[in-house]
Amino acid sequence: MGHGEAGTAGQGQDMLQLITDKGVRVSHPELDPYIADVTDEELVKLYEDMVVVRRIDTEATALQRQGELALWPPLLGQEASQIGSARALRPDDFVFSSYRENGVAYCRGVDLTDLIRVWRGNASSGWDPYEINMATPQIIIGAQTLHATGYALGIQQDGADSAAVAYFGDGATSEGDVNEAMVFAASFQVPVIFFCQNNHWAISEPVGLQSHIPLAGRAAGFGIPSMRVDGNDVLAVLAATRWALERARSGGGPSFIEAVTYRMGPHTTADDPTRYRDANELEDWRAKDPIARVAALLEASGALTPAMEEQIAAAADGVAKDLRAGCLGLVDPEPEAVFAHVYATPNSWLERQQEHYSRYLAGFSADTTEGSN
Amino acid sequence: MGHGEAGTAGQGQDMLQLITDKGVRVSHPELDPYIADVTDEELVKLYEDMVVVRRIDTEATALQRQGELALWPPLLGQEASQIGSARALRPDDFVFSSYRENGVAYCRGVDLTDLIRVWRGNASSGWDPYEINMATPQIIIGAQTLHATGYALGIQQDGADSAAVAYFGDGATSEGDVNEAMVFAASFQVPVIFFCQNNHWAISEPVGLQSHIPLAGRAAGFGIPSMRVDGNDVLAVLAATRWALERARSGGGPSFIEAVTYRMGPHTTADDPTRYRDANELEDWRAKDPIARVAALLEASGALTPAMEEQIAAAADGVAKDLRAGCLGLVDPEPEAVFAHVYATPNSWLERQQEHYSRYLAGFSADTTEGSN
Amino acid sequence: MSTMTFGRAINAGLRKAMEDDPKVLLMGEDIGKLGGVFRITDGLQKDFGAHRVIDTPLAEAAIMGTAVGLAYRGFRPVCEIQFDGFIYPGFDQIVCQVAKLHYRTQGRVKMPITIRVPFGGGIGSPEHHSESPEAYFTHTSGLRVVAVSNPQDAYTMIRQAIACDDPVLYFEPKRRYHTKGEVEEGGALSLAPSMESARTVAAGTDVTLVTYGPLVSTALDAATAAADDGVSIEVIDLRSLAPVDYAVVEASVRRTGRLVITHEAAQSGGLGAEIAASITERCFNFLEAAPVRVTGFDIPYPASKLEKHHLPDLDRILDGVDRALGRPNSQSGLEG
Amino acid sequence: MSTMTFGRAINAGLRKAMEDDPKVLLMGEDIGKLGGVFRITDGLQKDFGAHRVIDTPLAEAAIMGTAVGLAYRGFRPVCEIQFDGFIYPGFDQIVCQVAKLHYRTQGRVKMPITIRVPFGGGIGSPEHHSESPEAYFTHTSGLRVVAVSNPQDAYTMIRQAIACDDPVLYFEPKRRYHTKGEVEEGGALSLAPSMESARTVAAGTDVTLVTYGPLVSTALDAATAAADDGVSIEVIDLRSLAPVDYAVVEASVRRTGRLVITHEAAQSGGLGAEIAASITERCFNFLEAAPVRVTGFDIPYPASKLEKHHLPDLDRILDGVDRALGRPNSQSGLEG
Ligand SMILES: Cc1ncc(C[n+]2csc(CCOP(=O)(O)OP(=O)(O)O)c2C)c(N)n1
Ligand SMILES: Cc1ncc(C[n+]2csc(CCOP(=O)(O)OP(=O)(O)O)c2C)c(N)n1
Ligand SMILES: [Mg+2]
Ligand SMILES: [Mg+2]
Repeated sequence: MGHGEAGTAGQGQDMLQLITDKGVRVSHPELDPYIADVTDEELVKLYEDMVVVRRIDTEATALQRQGELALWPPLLGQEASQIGSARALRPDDFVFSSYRENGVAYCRGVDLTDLIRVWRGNASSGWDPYEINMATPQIIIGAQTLHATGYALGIQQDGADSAAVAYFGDGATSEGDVNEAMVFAASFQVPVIFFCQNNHWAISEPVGLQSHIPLAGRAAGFGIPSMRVDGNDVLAVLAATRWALERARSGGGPSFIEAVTYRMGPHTTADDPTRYRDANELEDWRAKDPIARVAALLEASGALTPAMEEQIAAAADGVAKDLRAGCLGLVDPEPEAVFAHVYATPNSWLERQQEHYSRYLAGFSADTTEGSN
Repeated sequence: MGHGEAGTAGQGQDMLQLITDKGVRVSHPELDPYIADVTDEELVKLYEDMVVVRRIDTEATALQRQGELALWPPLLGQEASQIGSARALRPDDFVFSSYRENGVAYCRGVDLTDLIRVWRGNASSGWDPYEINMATPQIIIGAQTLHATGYALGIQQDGADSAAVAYFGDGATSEGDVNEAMVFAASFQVPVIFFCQNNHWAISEPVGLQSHIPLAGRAAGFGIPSMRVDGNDVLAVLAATRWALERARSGGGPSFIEAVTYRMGPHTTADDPTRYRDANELEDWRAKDPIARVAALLEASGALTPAMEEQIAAAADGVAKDLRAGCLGLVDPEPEAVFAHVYATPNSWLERQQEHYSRYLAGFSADTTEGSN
Repeated sequence: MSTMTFGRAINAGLRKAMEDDPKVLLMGEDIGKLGGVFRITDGLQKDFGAHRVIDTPLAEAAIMGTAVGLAYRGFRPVCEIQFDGFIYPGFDQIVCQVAKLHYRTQGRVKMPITIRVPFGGGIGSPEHHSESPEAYFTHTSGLRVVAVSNPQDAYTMIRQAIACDDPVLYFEPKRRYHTKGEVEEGGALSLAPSMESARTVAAGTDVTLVTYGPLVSTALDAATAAADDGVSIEVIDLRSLAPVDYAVVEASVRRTGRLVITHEAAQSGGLGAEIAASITERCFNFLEAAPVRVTGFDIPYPASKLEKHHLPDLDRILDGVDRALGRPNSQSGLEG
Repeated sequence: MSTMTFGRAINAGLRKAMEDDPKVLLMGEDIGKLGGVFRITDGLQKDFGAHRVIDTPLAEAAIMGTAVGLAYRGFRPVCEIQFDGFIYPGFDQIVCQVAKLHYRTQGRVKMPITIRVPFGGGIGSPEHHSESPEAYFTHTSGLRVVAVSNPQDAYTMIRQAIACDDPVLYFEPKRRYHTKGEVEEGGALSLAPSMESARTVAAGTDVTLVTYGPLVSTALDAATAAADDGVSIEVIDLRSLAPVDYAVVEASVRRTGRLVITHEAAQSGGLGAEIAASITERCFNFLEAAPVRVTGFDIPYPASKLEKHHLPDLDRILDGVDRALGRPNSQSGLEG
C-alpha cells in the first residue's frame, strides 16, 4: 500500500503540531529541525504579525459594517496559517492566493490602502503584483494553483532557486484546476508549494462534503509529498513551509501542505453562518485560537510581558487607524478608468465605444436639461 | 502514512496477476475468491471473445485502409482489459466509455453495423444507449467519467443494485473531469467503477508524462479504494471488476481499477507511432500478449484443442465478414438528417434554416443550369 | 394570486416542479441548508430531503457532468450556478455534452437539464459576480436560453424550463430578486404562454425597444420618460433568447420602422448583434434607421464603483432611442 | 521567397519567433516528438529542446492556466489546442484569466499568450474535430482573435501574434494545411501589414463578400464563377476577427451597397451577425439590401457524411450573392 516516493506526514488524527492548544511547546522530530533557529524574539514577531492582521481584519469588517467597504472576507482564525507560511518566504518567491489571504499580503509588504481597494469597489485589483511578488486576489476558486504551477515552471526554466506558492481553500480541492495543477507540477517537478488552508468550510459546505479523507492525502496520489499540520500553530506552519521551500529550492519539486484551521467568522461579510453551522463548533475552535496559544507560550517563558502586549496592541491599533484613513481617503475612479487597460495595445472596437461614451458624457455638461448620469 | 480507509492493492511492481505472460496460472489471495467459480469452459469463452474482438479490430483497420472507414481506433493488445471487465457486468449495469472500447461494446451486445457507423462517418453515434446499456463513444477525453458518476447517483437514488462503469485511458487521468468525478463519487459514495486502461500511451505521450507514480495510486487520495491489475490477464481483470462490482452493489461506493496493458497499434489509423516510440517496446509487449497467454494456459490443460481454436478462428472470421458486409451496406444519410434531433421540441430558428435549405436544394432539381451540391 | 418577490417566485416554481415530478432534483453549491447564496432554494432541502436538493462539492464541470449522467438515467436535474462568472468551468460539459447529446444520439438520449444562472450587474459586487454570458449560450446549437424579468414569468418559466425535454439555460436577473409582483401559482403549463414567446410589455408607435431580464424594467421606465417627451416606445421583453421570437419583433418593427436593443453584455458579438442582423434581414424595407445597440462596453466587468458607466441605464437607452429617431438631441451624436 | 505549405509556413513562423525571443516557448499535447497531430511543430523540439517545446499532460485548463503563470514570469507561451472542439476545458482560464488579467491589474501584468487553434471542417473527421468556435472569443473582451487564410499570412501573423502584448487566439484553417503558397521569410514585423487590418483579396463593384480562414479561397472561387455570370464580387479577407477592421469593410460596402458574409460557424450569434449589425450601423444609407449571411446551420457539427450540407460552399455563397442582389435566380428564394 505504499505510494512510490510520495508520502504524507501527519495524516489522520496525528496532524503535526509544535505548540498545543494550551500553548505548550511539544517537539516533533520531522518539524523541529526546521525551526531550531527560531528565537523567542522571532516568535514574538510572529505573534505581533498575527495580532496585527487580526486587527486589520477586525477594522476591515467594521468598515464594511459601516458601509465603507462593499464586502470583506475575514481571515479570523487563520492567522497562524497565513503568517507562519508567509514569513517563511523570501522576497523573490511568488505568491498566488485567493481572496482570503490578507495576512499573507501583509507579510509580503502590501500597502494598507492597496489591501482595501478591491473591497471598496474602486478597482479589480489592489496592488502591483511585481512590487510585492504576489498576485492580486483570485476569485475563481482554484484557478491560481495553475498560475503558481506555470510560474514555477518559469522559475525552473530560469534556473532560479525561488518558489511559487499557491494558497487555496478546502473547497478548492474539488475543482479540476487544482487537481490538474498537481498533475502538471508533478510531471514537470517544478518548485511550487500547494498550501491548502482547510478552514473546514466552503461557504456553507463542510469539508467532509469535499472529501472523506484528509486533504493532504490527495497529494500522494499525484506523487507529491505532503504534510498535514495544525494550521493554528504558527511554528508548525512555519516549519512545514520551510520543509516545502527546501524541497523547492533544491530541485525536489512540488509539495503539498494542509494547514488545518478554522474560519471563525462568516465566509464574507455578506454571509450568515448561523444558518448552517453549530455554535458549539465555533466554541470548540475558540479554544484552539492561534494567537492565544502563542501568547500563552511566550508569557510562560517570560518572553512576552504585559507591557509588550500592550505595545503590540497599540501598534496594531495604529495600523488599523492607517487602514481606515487610507480607506476613507480613496478617491473614486474616473469614468475613463472603465476603458483603461483592457488591452495593452490600441483596439479599434473599444476606442470607438470610448469616444462615443465621452461624447455622450460631454453632452450632459453641454445640455443641462437632461438628468446627469 | 495511511490513507484512511482507501488503500491500493497492486501498487508498484506488484501488479496483481492470475495468469503469467507465459500462461501459467498463479494464485493471489485477494483475487482468487472472485474467480473461484470460473470453469475452463468459461475461460474458453473469454478466450473466444478476445479472439473475436481482435478479429473485429483487424477487419475494421483493414476497412479503414481500404477507404471504407474514415478512421478507426484499434484496441489491439487491450482485449483482456476490455473482455475481462465487460464480461463481469450485468445487463442492467451501464457503461460510459471512450472511443476505444469496441470490445466492451461487443460484450454489451452491440449490433456489428452499429459499431462502425460513427467511423464510416454516417452518424455521430452508432447505437441506442438504452438497448445495450452503454453510452456511445465519448471523444472528449475524460468527460464520460462524470456521466458515469451522475448515472451512479441516479442508481443510488433509485435504490437499485446495479453499477455504472467509466472506461478511460491513462492520458485521461490528467483531465480535471476525471479528478472531479472521483471527488463527487467519493462524496456521494455512489456505485461507480473507474476503469482505467493504462495502455502506456496517450497518442505520442508516454504515461510517465501524466504521472510518475502508478495511476491506481491516484484514487486513494480521493478516498477511493483501488486495484492495479495486469490488464493483459483476462482473469485478473475479471476478478478485479467483480471486486469493484461487489462493492458497488452492496453500497460500498466507488472503486478504481488500473488495468496495465499496452496499445500495440497506432492511436488511430491516422497515427504513425514509429515517430515517437521504440520498436523494442512493442516487442516486449508482444511477449505479454493477452490472448496467447490464455491460449497457452488452456492448451496446457487440454481445455483448448487445435480443433476448437480453428473453430473459434472461423467464427471470428464469420463475425468479420458480417462486419464488412454491414459496413459496405450502410447507406449514406439523407440531407435532412443534418437538421434532425438538434432539439427534442420544435425550434423556430432551426426550422427556418431547414426550410431555407430545402428550398435551396429544391432549386437545383428545378433549375439544372447550376451545378449540383 | 399572491404578492411575492422575484426570488420567492422562483422558489415557488421549483417547489411546484418538484411536487409535480419526482424525477426533478436540484443540485449546486450551497443550495441545501443555506438555501443558496441568494436563498432561492430556501427551505427546499428541508421539505424534499438532501437526496433531492443536493449540495455538491465545489466543482462546476462536475455539477454539469453528473447532471448529464442523471439525465441519462431519466432524472431532470436543475443545476444552480452560484454566479454568472462561475459557469465557465462547466462550459465544456455544457457545450460538448448537454447541448449535443440529443443530436449525437439521434434523439435517443434526452437532456432535460435546467441550468439556473443568476446574471447581470448592478449589485456592487467584485469581479465575476456581475456578468452577462448569455451570448455564449445563444450561439450554442442544442441549447435553449431564456431570461426572466418579473415574478410571474420567473415562476411559470422555471416550471416550463424544467418540463422541457431540451436543456434550458435559465437566466435570473439577480438585481431584481427583491422586486415584488403578483404571482398566480399552480395552473397548467399547457395554458401558460409558451416559454419561447416574446411579450410586448408596452405598446408604442415610434420605436421598438427590445430587451430582456434586468433591463426590462429600465426599458419600461424609459418608455414612460419618453412619453412625456412625445416619443412612443414599444417595449418587447424577449423572454426567450434562443430562439428569439422574431415574429413579434418583426411585426413591431414593421410598424415603428426603428429598433433599439439593449443588454448589459458587451456589444461586440452580443445578442444585440444577432437581433439587429436578423431583423434587418426580415424588415429591411421597413427600417427607417439602422438598428441601435445600447449595451455594456467591450470590457471585462469593471469594479463596482465603475459599473454605473458600463451598464445601460435610462439615459443611455433614451440616447439610443434618440439616435434611432435621428434626433439632434442625442447626447452621443448621430454618427453610428 | 520560397514555396511552402500552409502548415510549413506556421512552422517557419514559430521557429522565427523562437529564434528572435528566448522567452517564447511552445506547449501543448503531442507537440514534441510527434510534432503535433498536424505536424505544425515538426522538428522544433529537436532544435530548441524539450524545455522550449513542451509536451504537456492531457489537460487543457492546465495548459492555459500554466501559460498564465509563465506569462506572469515574463514568458510568451504559445499554446496549441489540438482541435477546435478541445478548447472548452480551457475556456474558464481563457475567459476569466487570460482575457482579464491585464485589465484586472490595471496593465501591470501582461498576457502575451498565443493560442493556436486548428479550426473548421471539411476533413471528414468525427465530432469535435471540425468546429468553428471563434464567436465565443470575439465576444470575450480582452482577447484578440485572428484567422489566417494563406501561407504568407500564416507565417507573418503567427509572428505578430506572438510579439503582441495582448493574448491572441490564432485560428488555423486545418483543411488548408496542405495548400501551398509563396512565403517571404524573415522581414521586420514593423514593415508587415498590421495583424488587425483586413485585406481586399479581389476587387469588385456589385457585392462585398466578407470572410476569413478556410472560406477565403472558396469566396475567391465564387468571385471567379460570378464574374463569368457578369457579377463583380469584392472579396475581403478579414484576417482579424476581433477587432474587425470595419474601415475596410465599410469603404467597400459604401461602394457596392451590398454585403454577404460567410463563415462555417453556426449562424445565430455568429460573427456574421456582428458584422451585419455593425455595417448596417455604419452604412445604413448606402445599403441597397439587407446584409446576407451564408453560414453553417444552428446544429452541432454533423457526421462527416453530412458536412457538405452544413458547410457553405461555392454554390451556397453564390446563392447568398444572388439574394443580396435581389436576383430571382436565387435558389433559396428572396424571402430573407
Ligand atoms: C469557480 C467558482 N465557483 C464558485 C465560486 C463561489 N465561491 C466563492 S468562495 C466559495 C467557497 C470557497 O471555499 P474554500 O475553497 O474552502 O475557501 P475559503 O472561502 O474557505 O477560504 C465559493 C463556492 C467561485 N468564487 N468560483
Ligand atoms: C479534451 C480533449 N483533449 C484532447 C483530445 C485529443 N485526444 C484524443 S485521444 C487523446 C489521447 C488519449 O489518451 P488516453 O486517455 O491514454 O486514451 P487512449 O487513446 O490511450 O485509449 C487525445 C489527446 C480529446 N479528444 N479531448
Ligand atoms: Mg474553506
Ligand atoms: Mg492511453
